[in-house]
This record gives sequence, structure tokens and C-alpha cells, in this order.
Amino acid sequence: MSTVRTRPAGSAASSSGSSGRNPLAAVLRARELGIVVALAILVAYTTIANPRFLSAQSVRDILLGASILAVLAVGQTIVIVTRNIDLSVGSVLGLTAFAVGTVVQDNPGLPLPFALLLGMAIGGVCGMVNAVLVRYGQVPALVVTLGTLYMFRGVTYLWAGGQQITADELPRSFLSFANETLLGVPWLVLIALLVTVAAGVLLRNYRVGRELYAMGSNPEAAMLAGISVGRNLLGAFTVSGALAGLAGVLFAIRFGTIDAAAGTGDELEVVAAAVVGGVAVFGGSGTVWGAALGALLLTVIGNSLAVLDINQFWQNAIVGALILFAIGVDRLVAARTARALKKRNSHVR
Amino acid sequence: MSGSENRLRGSFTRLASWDGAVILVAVVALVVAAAAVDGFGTSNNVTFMVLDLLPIALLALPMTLIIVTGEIDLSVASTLGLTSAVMGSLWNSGMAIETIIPLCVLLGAVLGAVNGVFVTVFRLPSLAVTIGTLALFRGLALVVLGESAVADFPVVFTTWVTGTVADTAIPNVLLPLLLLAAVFTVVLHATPVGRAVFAAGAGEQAARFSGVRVDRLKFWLFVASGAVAGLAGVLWTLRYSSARADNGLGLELAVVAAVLLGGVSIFGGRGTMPGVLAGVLLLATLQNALRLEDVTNEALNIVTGALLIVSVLLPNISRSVRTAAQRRRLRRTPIPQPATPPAP
Amino acid sequence: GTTKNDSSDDQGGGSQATGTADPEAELQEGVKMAFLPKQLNNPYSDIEVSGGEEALGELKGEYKLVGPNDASASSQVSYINTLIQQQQDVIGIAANDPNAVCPSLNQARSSGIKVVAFDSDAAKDCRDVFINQATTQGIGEKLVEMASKLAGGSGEIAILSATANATNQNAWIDVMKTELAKPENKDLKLVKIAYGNDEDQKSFQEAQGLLQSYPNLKVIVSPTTVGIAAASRYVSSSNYKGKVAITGLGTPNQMREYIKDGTVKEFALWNPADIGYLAAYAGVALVSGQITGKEGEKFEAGKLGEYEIGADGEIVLGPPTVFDANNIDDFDF
Amino acid sequence: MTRQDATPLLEVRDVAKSFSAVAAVRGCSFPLYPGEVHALVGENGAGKSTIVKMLAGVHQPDTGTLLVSGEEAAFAGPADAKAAGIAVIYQEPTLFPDLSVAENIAMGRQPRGRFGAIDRGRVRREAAELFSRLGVRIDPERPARGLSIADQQIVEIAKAIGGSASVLIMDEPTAALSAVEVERLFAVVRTLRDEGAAVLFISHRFEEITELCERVTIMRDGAHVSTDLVRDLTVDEMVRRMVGRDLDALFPKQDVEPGAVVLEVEDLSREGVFRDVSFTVRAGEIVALAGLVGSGRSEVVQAVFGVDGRDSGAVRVNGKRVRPGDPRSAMAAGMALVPEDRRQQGLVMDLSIQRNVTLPRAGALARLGLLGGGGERREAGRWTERLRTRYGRLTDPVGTLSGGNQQKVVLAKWLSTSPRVLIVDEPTRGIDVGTKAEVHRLMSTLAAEGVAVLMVSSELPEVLGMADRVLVMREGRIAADIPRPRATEESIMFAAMGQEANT
Ligand SMILES: Nc1ncnc2c1ncn2[C@@H]1O[C@H](COP(=O)(O)OP(=O)(O)OP(=O)(O)O)[C@@H](O)[C@H]1O
Ligand SMILES: Nc1ncnc2c1ncn2[C@@H]1O[C@H](COP(=O)(O)OP(=O)(O)OP(=O)(O)O)[C@@H](O)[C@H]1O
Ligand SMILES: [Mg+2]
Ligand SMILES: [Mg+2]
Repeated sequence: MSTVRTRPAGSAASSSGSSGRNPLAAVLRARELGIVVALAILVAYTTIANPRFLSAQSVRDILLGASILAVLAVGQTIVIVTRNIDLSVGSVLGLTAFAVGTVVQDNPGLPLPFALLLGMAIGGVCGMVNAVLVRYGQVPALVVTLGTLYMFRGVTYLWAGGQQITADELPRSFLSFANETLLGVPWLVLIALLVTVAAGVLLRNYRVGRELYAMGSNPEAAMLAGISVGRNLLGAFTVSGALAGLAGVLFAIRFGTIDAAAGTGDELEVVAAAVVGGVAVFGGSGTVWGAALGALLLTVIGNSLAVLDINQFWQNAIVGALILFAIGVDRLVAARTARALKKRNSHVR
Repeated sequence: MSGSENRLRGSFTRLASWDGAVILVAVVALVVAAAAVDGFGTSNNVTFMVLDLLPIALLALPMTLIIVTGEIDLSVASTLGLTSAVMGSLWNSGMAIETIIPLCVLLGAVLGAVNGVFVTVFRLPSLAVTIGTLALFRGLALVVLGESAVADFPVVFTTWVTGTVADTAIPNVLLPLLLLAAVFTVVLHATPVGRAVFAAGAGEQAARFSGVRVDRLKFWLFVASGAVAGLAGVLWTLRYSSARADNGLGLELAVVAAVLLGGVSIFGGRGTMPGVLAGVLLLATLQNALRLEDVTNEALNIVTGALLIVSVLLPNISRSVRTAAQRRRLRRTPIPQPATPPAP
Repeated sequence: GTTKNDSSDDQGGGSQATGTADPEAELQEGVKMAFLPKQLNNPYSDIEVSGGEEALGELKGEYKLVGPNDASASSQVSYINTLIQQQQDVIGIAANDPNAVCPSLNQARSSGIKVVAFDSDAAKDCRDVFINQATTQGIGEKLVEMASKLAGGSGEIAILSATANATNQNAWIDVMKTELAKPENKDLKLVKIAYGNDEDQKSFQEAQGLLQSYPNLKVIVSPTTVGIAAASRYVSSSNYKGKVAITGLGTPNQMREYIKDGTVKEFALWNPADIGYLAAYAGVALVSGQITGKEGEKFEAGKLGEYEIGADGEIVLGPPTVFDANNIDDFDF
Repeated sequence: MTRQDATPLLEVRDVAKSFSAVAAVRGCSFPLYPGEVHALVGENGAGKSTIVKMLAGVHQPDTGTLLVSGEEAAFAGPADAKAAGIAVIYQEPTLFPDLSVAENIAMGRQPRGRFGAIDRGRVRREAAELFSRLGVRIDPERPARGLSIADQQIVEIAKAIGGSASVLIMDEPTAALSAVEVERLFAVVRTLRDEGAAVLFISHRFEEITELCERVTIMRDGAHVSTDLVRDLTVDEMVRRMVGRDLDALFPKQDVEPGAVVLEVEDLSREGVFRDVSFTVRAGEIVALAGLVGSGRSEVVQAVFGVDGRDSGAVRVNGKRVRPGDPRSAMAAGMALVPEDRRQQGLVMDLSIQRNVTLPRAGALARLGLLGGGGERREAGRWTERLRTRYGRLTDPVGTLSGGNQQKVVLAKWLSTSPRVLIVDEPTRGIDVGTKAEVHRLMSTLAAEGVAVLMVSSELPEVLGMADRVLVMREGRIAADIPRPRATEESIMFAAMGQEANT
């Protein structure tokens, strides 16, 4: 899958620093810009068709939905930039959602932050399993995580069986968290934002972040450069797992009903979100901002289709078409950047 | 150096590598199941197993070539679903089945071409593209057939698909499967196209500099993938005598799993067709045998996953062990002169 | 060529009930009956088969439960094959696709296995009897009746169904449409049929969509336990609570909370456990030769009393129960 | 100015290293003294890069030891070597294409500001400062992807001299550079040396060694031959020791009477890369395409061969037009291109030597469309032998060959297509003297057989030695067409640089 990416990794953000001098910066930033525009158009159109789309209730619903996907997409991005992939996130989400659900069910007094941490811990362990197999087993990430996708799901089923944790079995305090807000912003959304910002800064401004991009951009060179590939890989997968765990808890909070099937098939949607967000599937470039936006875009697509009252049967088709459209636009921007670059440093006058 | 001796060593090491291992394991699994699991050996069951593995086996053939070129096609299952749906509606519209079947295969090819265009013309990563078309094609399937399910396909055809050759246990569908498998194997391993496939996967730029028309190659591979998926859709529909929009839902991961289990490198450039076929067979055998032993679905999932990982893990470990041993040997014994051509 | 027109409807040569029933025949013991619900680990079907287990306990039979995790026809077929190899006496199946399972069901019957369809029917010529939770007609009417009552006789209503091609739901919805067409319901307007695919999350989002698209919506009717629970939960946690009524088919345990907090006034369901219970008795009766599946044959179904086989080998469980704040605490399933 | 007395900053003590069947290095020792540039020479596959990789901590010696300023040291990985103050320029560029050039240079030692975050401004400034030291114009903000081989090599150099290392190891850093950059590089290396750094310098160009180095270690077949002061040795002596025999004349160009025009290039243009390029090559003629790095030579030949598209212009072989952007039709017309970047363009590293050699001709070798092992192996065997390629088995991945031997495989691959027009881009880059002579002999024999040869080269001696005609490119245009008699270093460099003396 060779797409020419002629744009420094994450420079959608990084170029902003030099935007003043750098005429290229504008073009470069267009990457995330493209998604924002698409988002704006979609929202505008839907709102015109049905003003209630922007009603507080509806916006809240969309943001809540997006925040879970965004958390997953951020984790996925961290793994993808290292030229790996984590397909097990859906299963990890299911496992943690059910585990935390059960724990909360058994001791309702449990403070929420603890529940969140518990979820992240469980997810983190799953992530570590992936990492160890990838790193020390030398097994390609796609194989490992495809395998653990089946395994984690299987474990969840073995444990849960037909048992379903329903809303009335969960403590009010736990569920109501979905509706609680800070300054009008739901907590779930704040958590998602926090995660995105933290990951974004880490990837852009810290050595380990840049090393992750380096590993994805040219693994051999990364090894030669003395980057401790193993440690970083372990970190990346663990974080991805932990975020999937976090998402699992958020899922439990939001939907209240949890069975063994929770999060089935999410992996592809998450990868789609990242890709739509301009994260290159073969590593080395892309930002968590993009991924988060991608998540938001996908969610908005889903909801607006429901609101626009488009025939049920068309919805899947349209989602697919829009995904293709989004990555197409993204590619166009990339191509434009490439031309601009070639012009700039050609010596031909 | 003596060529023949090298060739021998070469083929030996290849057999000791993962795809070789998978073939071995598959055979062992078959034997054990036949011996230990009652009901497994019965002709009836054999027929059924083949019918169960048919779609995955079919889809795995072109998927192997695609993955070796370093691309991937996640839309196969949706293509299968869409062709199935179209088959249903065409049948309802009163068209003759003899016309419908080729049309469906053609449709599959067209859908594959759509993927091909996005990947080779617009240069989009195939993983992303086919995730998109995965949703798109499945959606279109719903648009075509909606909630309804078409069932009344001519008995002659449905029974042929589920039937066996004469009164042997060999299912009729095994014949087209074997034929296609043979074709794809030869193409991959013994033709210029196959060489190009490996080259494109292992070093695309170098391949282009050697005159390989990489884009054209990839395009046609996607077309082939689509066409085969179309055929699979037809067979699926006839087997269950039921055309539905949700046929083959989620099959894509099973196919990819089988291919990887067969020792194909997800990064492209490495893999063998026999390995993949063994992978498919192994999965099918386990599923069938374990079910007969009343092993639950959950456990099946876990086994499948574990198998997938182990199949890659074990050869890696054994290889590293071998090289370590070699290193120790070299430390002790004096190193033989590396071959130098005779000075003129 | 072969076209739809010249392909007659004889599917896989399935045989209608054969032989003659002997009402006096002894109920056999040790009958091996396997239940193959639409999908395992689905709360509703778990309750159903639990009834079957109970009945087989009473009848000293062997109970067995197998099934896929996804409600797809193809995976059910693989399980039927397994059961044939394991030489069960009876297969109790809730078909995910009436026709897809047909060839293998007939294979089973030709190797002497009795087939009892329950909950959702298989094509009638590839099973011996079908246990129907209630007549399609009855359910459809009941749903419209409740909706009309909650809407106060007029206004917009919407349906939140299961998957787009779920046999039962579609049958009921058809009845509802004809009911709504009647003059006494002329003021009720069915604005949309949404599909939650029997997934909690999807149903939840579809409920959202409905309320956003139809500000004047009065009632959401959800003829599936997953849908009604999800819709109720969304409404109870949103500011639509009190403005929009929810009704349909749900299990008391899932709905108790929403009945109590007033989100839901009333909903209906039969006791799922009884379906499995009845299926088991019918299965054993078939094996013992008490019945063959012909119309008019009678048999005893333990605590449920006597049942008579109707047209097309259909056995109707009975009218659904309506649950509301007053009676809900009397039920636990 | 040599320091016998001082303890070596780094010392190699009879280390050995083998890869499965191949003994790459067999007992080799030499010291690197502070303030001294130490040359390491040997034929292709002699084991130079393997030693470099051991010093860099990439490989661990099977036997023998490394001493860092007298202390025994065992490098578990490149990180350890770095920590020990060793900076390495590998033979093959190792850049991160997605990261900006500046980040590539700073990777692993980025300056940190508040909260330990990277100070991006400083990263950029330091890169810019390094480039001005090397006197090149590369935008620190541009991504490394798309840099020409030469630019990549320069970034590598910047990377190595950026970190204040006490030991600098350079594996054929000049292979991709032309005279001008080489001079600049040497200037920088000399300052480093005078600041007390120890430098290991690997090259196949003896003039560079005599110009830059104080001490030279010679290897053959992985074994240590000798370590002497450069001034005590003549070039011929060095060559004799490393090849193990006397070499005949280096540039055996035989004069041939050029025949009819075979290759015609007319007004070839590509937006932003080259403009209005026209020239012809006759049968039996060797035309050199000279010019500064980045002048667009590779782009031109790649467009001629069709791997790159072109905006306008025509290419004809024997009067027949070659379809643009389609190497197949170029090959069908009898064209062959030995590209400049062997890792990316020349070879498929993971495939076997055999598959690589026969890749362009797989079609021709097939019987009834089928390929049996035999034909391919014979073909590959014949050509690799003829080029004296050094390998274990034809089925080994070509990536395991030494740099020079890889280059030979590329040549074998294209010569096996018996082309009528042979285009070679830096054909002897990273090739040892013996093979170089071999390649040159080959080229002139081919010319004698009536093949039209177009040679891109940054090595003036090579250009002057081989070419019947020299086309000089400047800034994407053909600046001059100089026939052999009038071709001199001066005339070519003047045309290449135009009036202003800086690129
Ligand atoms: N990773 C490897 N695996 C197997 N063999 C190898 C590997 N690396 C090097 N070799 C072999 O070791 C020998 C020495 O290789 P090396 O690269 O050190 O030669 P070199 O002196 O650098 O040659 P050149 O001047 O062409 O770069 C060669 O025969 C090569 O085939
Ligand atoms: N693969 C590439 N992608 C983008 N730009 C390139 C590429 N290769 C070269 N360039 C740019 O095109 C111009 C010409 O490069 P080219 O390599 O053709 O020069 P050259 O004369 O061949 O020098 P050399 O071959 O010694 O590097 C340079 O500005 C270079 O940066
Ligand atoms: Mg070397
Ligand atoms: Mg060049």
C-alpha cells in the first residue's frame, strides 16, 4: 500500500510553529482542515434539513457517541504511527466493559475514578499481551491482534455466557455520570478531549513521541539510531489497550446494558476513523487530532443519516461512500503538498 | 558451490519454515480428528466440512496474491453479500438462472475493479479503501434486497451445490474449488506474473524499475478477488437456497486469518499457496471436530486466535534456536572459505 | 433457461407429517432433544430454552443446548449438521432464516430426527410442528391496541423493530399496518419503521434518531425485547421523558425499572419459558408417536395442559400477557 | 602529526564475524588514534561494512574484542555505541522519510526546553547551521522523503557531525557525492580531526584516501592484510595488497567508430525537474551525462526509460517512438537502465539473487508461460559469475550481499537482457577498483559490440576515461555538449557550475 506522503509526520501541528515564515504551512495544515470542512458542511446541511439536529439534546448525544470512538481512535493512532495495528480493541472494550460492569454491580459503593482506572488497568494488560507477542515473538501486529481479537472475545463469552448486565443492576451514580456535565460539557466528552490533548502533545513535543513516528517511518533506521524500539512498542500497545479499557468503562456508563457482545466489530470502525483522520495505515505520519476528528465525523455521519430520515437500507452504503470520499480528499491534499514541495526545491528556473 | 545441493537445502529450510509447519499440522489434525472424533469420518460430515470451508477457501485464493503484493481486500465478504442479494432480485425479476450466475460473477469483477481503481489510480491505501467498500457494498446489498430473502431457487442447482459426485463423499463443489486452487497456485509460484507479484510486494519501486507494471498487476488482482467473491456469493446463495443482504457477514476476518495462518507475510513479498490451503483446511477441521466434541463457540474463538498466533510464533522461535546453534558451532570450528569465483 | 416461473415450490422434497398418530402411546423416556435457538447468550432465548430444560427434566429426557453467537442462518446450518452426526432424537430450532435451514433440517428428518420449530418458524415442509408464541394476528392487534391507547387515539407513532429481515417482527408489522388502515385507527399515523438489529447500541441510537426526526412523535412501539429496553433507557435518560410513550414486547426484568420510573406505562409478552416447555413436550410426543404433526391431533403439555395442533402443524401458546405497574412484580423472567 | 604514543580512542582486536555460511570478517585488528583519519580499504565484500556495523553495535563480534580508549567494551546495541561517543555514517542512507530533515538530524538527541518538551525552534536552527557548514541548500523543514541519494547522504553526514562524537565512522560517504561536495566534506572532517576526533574513512577512491587520510588498513576476504601510514604506501601497492594480484590498466577504453543514431531524446521536459533536454546516442558510442548533484541527471534518464512520466518531448530508439511512462515498451525497444539507488530502485532486497537477476526477463525465460527453477538459475549463475559476484547461494536474499556485490547483481540483471541502449546511473558507485575496471571493460566491450551507452556519473576521472562525448547538465538543462578531445576537468566543471561558483 504505497501512498506517497510528502509531509513531515504530524506537521499539521508542527508546522504551525513556523507558519509565519513557511508558506507551505498553510497547505500542510489543510490535512486536518479538510476533515473540519467536511464536518462543517455535513452539520450545516443536516441542520438546515432538520434544525433539531443542533438541539442541545442531539448535540449531547453525538458528542457522547463520538467521545468513546475518539478515545479508541487515539489509542489506535499511537499504534498505527509505529507501523503496527491493534485490531483487538473491540474485544478489549467488550472484556473491560463487562469486567468493570460486574465489579461495579457487586460493589455499588465503588468510586467512579477507581472504576475508570480499573478498566484502564485491565485494558493495559491486554495491550501488553499484544506487545509482548509482537516484540518478543516477532509476530506481525496484525496477526497478533487478529488472534487476540478472537481470544479476548472468547474469554468474555466464556465468562459472561448469556448473562447481561442491565441498567437497573448498575448503581445510579455510575450511570448518571453519562449525564453529568462540567460547565455544560458532559464528563465523557471532557475525558475524550483530555486523552486526545495529552496524546497529541506527547506525540508532537516529546522524544518518545517522535521516536514512535521514526519507528513507523523506517524501522531499520530506528534500530540503527539506537531508539529503544522494544520499550516504545510495549508502551504504544499498552496505551492503546489502556485506552480501549477506558472506552470500555465509558461504554458501560453510556449504554448501561452490557453483554459479552459489547464492542463487537468496532475495530474496523476505529481504524476507519483513524484513516479518515489522515493517519497513514503504514505508519510514520498522522496525528491524534486527525483521528479524533475522524471519529467525530463518522459519528456525525451516523447520526445525521438517522436524523435526515434516510432510508435505513441506504445508511451503510452512504457511510461507506463517505469514508471513501474522506480519504480521497485527504489524498488530494497530500498530492497537492507533494507538488508544492517539488516546485519549492527544484533548481530549475 | 553445487547448485543441486543448494536447491535441496533451500527447499528443506523452506519446509522447516512456517508454511511447511502449517501443512504438517493440518495433516496431523485431519488424521487425529478422523481417528478420535466419532462422526467426523462419515461421508456425510466430510461433505459438510467441505461445504463449510468452501467460501473461505475460495476467497483466500486471490486474497493470498493480494496480500503478497502488500495490499489487502477487506471487502470480499461484502462483495459476496451484494452478489447474493443481486442474484436474489434478478431471480425474482424472472431472469434465467443460467444468465444470472455469469452476471453475478461479472458483477463481482466490477466491484473488484472499483477497489482496484481506488488503489491504483487514486493511490489510496487498500486497507482504508476496502474498509470503505466493505460498508458500501454491504449497504448496497441492503438497498437491493432490503429485508426480504429470496429462497425459491431451482432445486436442480441447490441440490447440485449440496450434492456429491455420484455416490462418493466428494462434494460437487470440490471440483471447481480444486481447479481454481490449482490455477492460483501455478500462477503464484511458476509464472512471470507470480514473480511480479512477489517483486511488487517486496520492493515496489524496484519492481517498477524492472518493468513490472505494478499498478496494472494490482488492479487485475482486485478484479480477480471480486470475481471469485462473486462466484462464492453464487455458491453461498445456492447452498443455503437463500439470497439475503447479510450473507457472509464478517467473513473477511476469517479469510485474512486463514491466509495469515498459512504463513503469508502481511507486509507482502512472502507466502505460499499450499501453506494457505493448509491453513484453511486446518481451521475447518478444528471447527468441525471441536463442534462434534461439543466444544462451545467461545472456546472455538480462543483456539482459532491462539492458533493464528502460534503458527507464526513457533517457526520464529525454532528459527532463532537454529541460528543460535549455528553461531555456537561457528565459534568453535574454523570457518570455511566463502566461495570465490576462479580468478581469470 | 430455468426461471422463477418454471421452478415449482417443492423445496428439497420435505415430507409432510406421515404415519398415523396413536394418542394412547406411552411417552418415551431418555429422549435426546437439542435446542438450537437463534443465537446463544441472548437473554430472551436463554429464558425460552430454560423452559425446555425444565420440561425434559420432567420427562426424563436428555437436554442439550447448542448455537452460534451471531444470529445468522449459515452458522445454524453447521450446528444442524453436528446434531445429525450426534444422532439426536429431536431438534428444537428457532430458525434465523426459514429457508436456509431447510435442506439440512430435511436431511435430519430423513435420518429419523423429529424437528420442532419454536419462536420463529422454519419453512413448513421441513419441520414437524411449530410452537407459535401467539398468533401473528393476535400480537399485531395487541400492539396497535396498546399504541392507540397510549397515543390517546390519535397522533404520530413509530416502530423500532429488530433486524430488517426478522421473520416474526415483519409478520407482526404487516398485521399492524392492516390494523392501522382500519377506520377506528385513522388518526394514528405510522411515520417510520426503524431497525435496531436487536443490538442494544444500535437500537439506542435509532431511538435517538426517531425522536430527533419526529418532534411530534407520541409513541414508539418496539416489538422486540432488545429494542424496547434500549428505547426506554434512552428516553428515561433524556428530556423526552414523559413526552413520549414506549410500548411493545419486553421482559419484565428488563422493563421493571422503566415501569417504575414511569417511562413506560404498559407492554406485552408471553412467558418465553413456556415456549421452550411446550416445544419439549411436543418433541417427546412426536418421538413417542402420540402425534405426527397433523391438524387436530391433541397432546398433554405438563403444567400447560392440553394442546391441539392447528393448521400447518402450528401449535399456539396462547394470548400474550400485558404488564403494567400493578402486575409486573408478580413476574420474574 | 601521527600519535603513536597516544592510546587509541577506539581499537579493534582480531574480531571475527560470520553470517550463516559466509565468513565476513576473520580476525582483523587496527587502532583509531585521536586527531587522525584512518582509511579502511578492501574489495567489495572484504568485510568493511561488517566491521563498521560491529563498531556501531549493530552486530556483535563472534570472537575478538573492541576497546574504547583502552577499556574493553561490549556493545549490546547501537545505543551503547552512541553512548560511547561513536557516530556512524552507514553505507546505505538510514533516514526517516516522514520526518522533516531537521528532525532526522536531531533524532535521539533533540534539545529539550520547558517540561522536557522538544525545542523545535532549536532543532531547526541547528540543522540549518549544519547545512551552511556543509555549504548545501536543503530546507530543514522539508520531509526526507524525495531527497535524491546525494541529498540523503549529505543529511546523513550532518547527522553524524551534529552530535559531538569523539569517533566518527564513515562507510563510503563520498560514493554518492561529486567533487564539490566531497571537498566540502573533507574540509569539515579535517576540522573535526584537528579538534581531536578519530575518524574511520571507507572509500574505493584512492585519490580521496591519499588526500585525506594519515593511516590505512587493508583487508582482503575478511582478513586483515596490513596497517600502515598512507605516505609509506603507493596506490599501486595498496591495490596489489587488497586485490592480491597486479591490476592492469584502469580505463581500457577501446576506440570504436560510432554507427547510426540509436537513442534520440527530443525536447524532454518535466515540470520543476528538467527542461528541453535533447540529445542523441549512436551505436557504439559512450555518452556521459555529467553535472553537479541535483542537476537532474537521474530524473532525465528515468524519464527516458519511462519509470518517471514526462510533460513533453519524445524518445526514439532506432527511430521508433517509445511510449512515455512505460518501462516495458522501453525494454521492448532494447533499453536498459541501471538506476542510481540500488536499494530502492535496483534490487528487491528480500528476494533471492536469482529472482532479482531474472526479474526483467521472467517472461522470456518462461516455457509455455511457466517458469521452472532451472532456466532462471542458469541465467543468473552465468551473469553473476561473469561479474565475479561474491555470494553464498543464488537463493540467498540479495540484501545480504555487500554493497558492491549488490551493484554487480544490478548490472548482471540488466546486461542479461542484452540491451541495445544501456543507460547506467552512477554504475561504479561503491565498487572496488578491480570490479570498476571490470565494469568499464564491460561497458567498452558492449560499446564495441554496437550498444549505445549513456552513463550518468559524478566521477570526473570515470567520465573523462570512458566517454566519447560529455553532456553537462546544469539546473535541469543541458548546458554543454563536449566531444572527447575537448573534455577536461576544467571544461566540464565550468559548464556544470556556470558563472557562479556555488550551487
Ligand atoms: N546480514 C548479512 N547476512 C549474510 N551475509 C552478510 C550480511 N552482511 C554482510 N554479509 C556478507 O559479508 C561479506 C562482507 O560484507 P561487507 O558489507 O562487510 O563488505 P564490504 O567490505 O562493505 O563491501 P563493499 O565495499 O561492497 O561495501 C559479504 O560477503 C556479504 O555477503
Ligand atoms: N525521488 C525523488 N523524489 C523527489 N525529488 C527528487 C528525487 N530524486 C531527486 N530529486 C530532486 O530532483 C533534483 C534532481 O535530482 P537527481 O538525483 O536527478 O540529480 P542528479 O543529477 O542525478 O544527482 P545525483 O544522481 O548525483 O543525485 C534534485 O533537486 C533532487 O533533490
Ligand atoms: Mg560496505
Ligand atoms: Mg542521479
